[in-house]
Order: sequence, then C-alpha cells, then structure tokens
Amino acid sequence: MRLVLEFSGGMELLFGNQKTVEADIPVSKGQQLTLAAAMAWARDNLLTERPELFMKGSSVRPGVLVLLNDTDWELCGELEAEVAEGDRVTFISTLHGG
Amino acid sequence: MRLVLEFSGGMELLFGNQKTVEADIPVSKGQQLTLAAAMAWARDNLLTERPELFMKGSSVRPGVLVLLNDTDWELCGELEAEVAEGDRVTFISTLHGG
Amino acid sequence: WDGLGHGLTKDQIARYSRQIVLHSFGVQAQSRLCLGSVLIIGAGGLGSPAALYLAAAGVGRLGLLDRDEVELSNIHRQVIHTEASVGVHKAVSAARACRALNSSIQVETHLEALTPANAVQLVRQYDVILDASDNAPTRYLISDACCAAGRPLVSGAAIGTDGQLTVYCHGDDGPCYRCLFPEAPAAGNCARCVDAGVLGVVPGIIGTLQALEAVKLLSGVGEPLSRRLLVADLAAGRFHAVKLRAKSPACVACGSAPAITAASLPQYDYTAFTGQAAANDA
Amino acid sequence: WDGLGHGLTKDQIARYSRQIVLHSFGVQAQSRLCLGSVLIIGAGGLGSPAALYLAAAGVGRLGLLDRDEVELSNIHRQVIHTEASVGVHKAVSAARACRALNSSIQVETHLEALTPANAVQLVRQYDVILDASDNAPTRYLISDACCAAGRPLVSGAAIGTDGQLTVYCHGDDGPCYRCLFPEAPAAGNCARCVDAGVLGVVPGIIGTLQALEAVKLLSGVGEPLSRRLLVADLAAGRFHAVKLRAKSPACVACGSAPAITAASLPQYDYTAFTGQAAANDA
Ligand SMILES: [Zn+2]
Ligand SMILES: [Zn+2]
Repeated sequence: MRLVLEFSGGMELLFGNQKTVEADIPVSKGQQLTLAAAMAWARDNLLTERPELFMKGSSVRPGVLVLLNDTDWELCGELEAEVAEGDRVTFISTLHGG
Repeated sequence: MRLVLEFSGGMELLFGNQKTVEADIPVSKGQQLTLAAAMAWARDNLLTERPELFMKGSSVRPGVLVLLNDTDWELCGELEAEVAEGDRVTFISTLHGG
Repeated sequence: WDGLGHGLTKDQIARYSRQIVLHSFGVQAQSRLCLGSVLIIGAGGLGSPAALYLAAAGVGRLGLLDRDEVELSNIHRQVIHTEASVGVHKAVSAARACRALNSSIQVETHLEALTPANAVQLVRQYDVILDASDNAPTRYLISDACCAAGRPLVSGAAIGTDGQLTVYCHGDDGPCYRCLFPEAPAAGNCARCVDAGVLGVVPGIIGTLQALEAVKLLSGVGEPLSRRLLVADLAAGRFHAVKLRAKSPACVACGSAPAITAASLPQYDYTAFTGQAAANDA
Repeated sequence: WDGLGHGLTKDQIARYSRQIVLHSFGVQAQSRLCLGSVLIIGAGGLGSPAALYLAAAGVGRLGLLDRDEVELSNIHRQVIHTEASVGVHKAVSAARACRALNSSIQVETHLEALTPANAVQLVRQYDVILDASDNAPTRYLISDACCAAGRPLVSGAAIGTDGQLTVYCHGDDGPCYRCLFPEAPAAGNCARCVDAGVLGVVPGIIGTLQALEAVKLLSGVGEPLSRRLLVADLAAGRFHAVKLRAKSPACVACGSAPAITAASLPQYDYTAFTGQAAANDA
C-alpha cells in the first residue's frame, strides 16, 4: 500500500533528513494496514538513528504528535486506525525552543 | 457541476463577504465547463455589487489573479481551461498596502 | 469625550485609527484591546515581537516575565533589546521598549522565574497568557496554571527553521498542553537538542503570530487557533494547519476531576515529571 | 582571527553563534549574510519588522528608503518607531533603531521618494530588494527597476487582515510583477480602497516573512518563494501557497526584448500607467 510519510519538528533528523517519503508498504491479501503497522514499518525500513527518539514500546515516544491526513490520530483511532491507499501519515516532534 | 469558488484579498467584499462558496453550475449534457463560463456564472449568480471590480469584458479585471486548484490559470489555459467536478476556482485581488 | 460609549479617548482614537476604520475590527474591538491584559512569559525570541506588537496594538496592560539578562548573542533574534541593554534584565529592557512605543498602556515587569509557587497567582492577573518560554518544564507549568486559573494560552515554539503555534485552554473543548502530551519527553530526548541553533527570524514569525492570536482572543475578532496546530517549515516556506483532539475528560490538568488544581499545583514537581530543570533546555 | 576562511570576526561569531551552530545554516551562510546588502523600500508597516530582523541577522549593509515622517497613527503597526520619533523622518528613525540593535553593520538612509529617475541606480547598489511600499505605481516602479538592474525582489503586501508575499525576478524562470499583472488596476479599483484599515500585526507578520525571504536569498539556504504566492488570511489563521506562472518572454519589463530598460525607465510615466500618483493609495 502506498502511503506518504512526513516527518517534521526535528523528526526528519532520525530519517536521514527526509521530510517526505513515498512509502510502499507490503500488506497481506485481505488484511488492513493500521497506523501501528505503518509506524513499525517506518522504524524497520526508514529510521537511520536513535530509535528511542521515535518509538517507546509499540507506540510513539512522548512528545511526538501523529497525524492521519492532517488530523490528530486521537480522532481516528490511534494505533488501531486503518490507513488507506494514498493516505498521509505525519510525525511531528513538539518544539520547546523560543 | 459542483465547484468550490474562493474569494480573497478583498474580492470577497463583492460576493456578500463570502470567502468560500460551494457552487452547483448547470452544464448542458456533453458540454465542458470552462473557467470563462464559471466566471460568468459567478458574476450572474453570486456577485452582489460593483461588477466592474470583478470583470472587464469577458475576462477578469486587471489586478485579479485566477487560480484553478491553487495553480495560476495561465498554466492551465486561462479562460479556455476546462474545470472538472470538485475543482476549486480562486479569485485573488492583489494587495498594494503596507 | 465618549460619545459612542466605547470608552476610548480622543487620543486613543487617533492612535489606533487605522485599526478602528477596519470594518471587521472597529471601535468595539479596539476598546476590548484597550481594556484587556496579556502576560508574556519569556522576553526572548518569541516574546520580543509579541511584546512590541501587543504594546503597539493598544493592549491596556502588558505583563513581561523573564529572569535572565540580555546577552549579545540573544540580539540576533530578540529584537526588542539593543546593544545598550546587554546586561540589563530582559523584562526591564523589553518594558522600556514597550513604553517608548506606547506610553498610554500599562507595562508591568516580573523579574522572577515562573515557579509552581507563583504561577497561578501571576496568570490570574491577566486575561490572556503567551507561552514564549524555551523549555519543557516551564511549558507544562504554564499550561497547568492556565487550566487552574481558567485562562486561554497562546503557545508558540521555534527552533532551527521550524515553528509551531496553537491556542490551549480555549472555549468548551480546547485541549491543554497535557491533553496532547500527557507524558513528558525524556530529558534530552528531543531530536533537536544536540542542535539548538535557531535562525533569528523564525521565532520572529512565530512570536508575531502569537501577538495575532492574543489580539483575536482579546478582541473577539477572527478565529483563534484552538484545536488547530500551525506547523511552519520556514526553510521550505510552508505553513500547514492540522486538526487537534478535543480536551480529554481524563486530563489531570483540565479534565473533569483534575489532580492539578490551583491548590495542588504549587507542590507539583516539574523537574521530576520532565526529568529536567527549567533552565537546561532550549 | 579567520581560521576557517569564512571572513567572520570573533565578535561576529559570538553575536551570531545561535545561527552559526544551526547545521542547515552555519558559518558560510552567516558569512554570506554579513557580506550581503538589502534595500528596504518603505519604513512603514512591512519595513519595520523587516529592517529589525535583517539588522539583527547581520546583513552587512542595509538601505532604508522612505520619504515620510513618523506620525502617531503609524505606530500601531510601524513598531520600529517610537513616540519620541514622531515628526522624524521614517528612514532616519528606522536607521537609529537598526544601529542600536547592531552597530557592526552599515545602515544607509535614503530620504527621497523612489522615482523613475533614481530607481535603477538605487536598486543597483544592493543585492536584494524588499518592496515594503504601499501603492500600485511604486510597486510597478520597483519591479521594473529590479528587472532592469537584475535584482531579486521580495514583495510583501498587507491590508485589513490579509497579507500576500512572493519573490519576483528570481532565477531563470521567476516572473516579475508585470508578468503577473501586465495591466494596472484602474485607479480606486481595488476592492479594499474604501476600507483602508489594517490590523497592526498583519504587516508585522508579512514584513517578518519578507526578512526571512531576504535571508534565504542572501544566504543561499532554503527555498525562496519564487513562482509561489503565499496568501495569508489572518482573521481565519490560514496560510495558502499557490503556484504562479513563469516569466513571460513577452513581458515589457523582463521579457526577451523588454521595452522598459535601465535607459528607458526614467522616462516611463507610472502615474499615467496606473492612473494614480504614488501617494494616494494605501
Ligand atoms: Zn488537558
Ligand atoms: Zn516580467
């Protein structure tokens, strides 16, 4: 399944400084792809350094906002949200600086 | 044909202060809708005042930028550009203030 | 002279005439600005433009809080200060600039750090709070104090060429900082901590946008960025608005049975919660 | 002390350290800023923040052009001026503020209006031009002069709660103002002319974004807004980027056989072309 993965607020530094990645994630026939699975795929296939800055256990680390098509994943079902062909999944690290 | 019409930079003042209008424009069977026709329809059905601030002859008045799906109409064929179901047509008045 | 019942003086009408003639703003909105108050926490990169624009716009009472002194290396982004104010307390230096812009408003300085002990009573004194701070523990403290005191919070942040902006604790359903981030990031665990530089104009843009949000909240004109996060990638020149969750009934700060209240907040250990002291993060 | 071959002094390295430590910027980009020059045309609502941030960022030579004096009703948006500078020439007042921020840069004032007679030679003296003016004839004149002199132009505009920003005359295919608007709007024919008010913070946001574009152009870091127009609806808190046409080979200013050149521009009648004098529009 083709997804657009976006990284911002510093998250891109963990992914080889890429802000946008067009990903093609293998899905078994008849299966749905969840945000949890998409995130694990990104960790295993795209992450270039310090995985502890991306995930904590099977979820995202504290301080990272996850969006599905520009909407907070909390409104879509979080880890269990189902993603569809062409969806955009965004990981934003919250900034503290001023 | 359903289009989204957007007005900005002061153009909205000519259209009852609406910035976004969901328009349903009648099209004869087998006919295409052009930007010229969409513009004429907006003039005849939505414009509430001072038509000379919107159009000049059959085109837009000088100082107004026309966009089709966020792209300058000059890149799409200007008046003759064909619009499709769901397209966004935007009219932006250029600002001079500072 | 108050023929229109708006409470503005002739001098105020002259000074703010370009805002008053604006149909969508007008004399009533200007009057609400002139009667309103804003506390800006941090007189640095974000607070500098926010303070200048809020003083200029006519916010009646402006509080400026900072505990640091101006350094030369601040000025590339903290444009409210000058070379002559190096070594001067930031809140004092910023207040001087605000008064020079607009002697008709009241400018108050708070020269102490914001602490659990003083946060709620400080926040209570103002209508709108601006988070222009630079570290995670202070951001949690400000959000909690705004929940406890019932004040809307304009939160801006900037680092590198990135900026973020939202309004917390607004209206019926607006979330607080803890609703979004109930668990603090581990100390040193932000991707940018190793590279704490910032292009000076980036907090300039975010801080000016914070002033805009405060003007919207005080004046009642426009749509505040509640439940929306504006994400700015300023190297690419891109702005992006994302839709945020509503407030959580389970939130320990703004939920239906909050553990953190005006009474309990002073005992809350922000250093333990975030694993970092208020000073060591940028 | 120039161990890295970047031409920065120890003082400059200290002053700009937070930009220099930024990986994507660094010492080379800072050095290009320090060796660069910007002309800001208009020291008003847009020019105020632009001048402050470009002076603070370390642009080596800053030109400030305005013909007006500061009035009290300007200050709600023109935050580089103070009450004490009411009656002072705007370029002089703005230059004073820039020098107070950064005595290590060169600040030049131009106290005359920009005219067809002086435009090309003024624009030629700087690397990047900022259009922070407030009327249509001046906007055409600035664009034409940038075409004739081969200078990139950062164009900002603001009125009410709306703002617009783009970069003209940049690179191989960037259009000029005339490529987009070959025919001038008729005098008084802008929808907003009857309602010339402006919320003060709106030009603040656009002017700060103009400073960002100038920094990008001078430093070579980031993607300038060429062939893109940023449209800001600041009442709604929305930014929108639109894709613009390339330059037109038929353009009278920047085309393959331009009628308007450095030699012919001084004779061009902007008042006749736009139907309005440079002063009577906001
Ligand atoms: Zn909450
Ligand atoms: Zn051209």
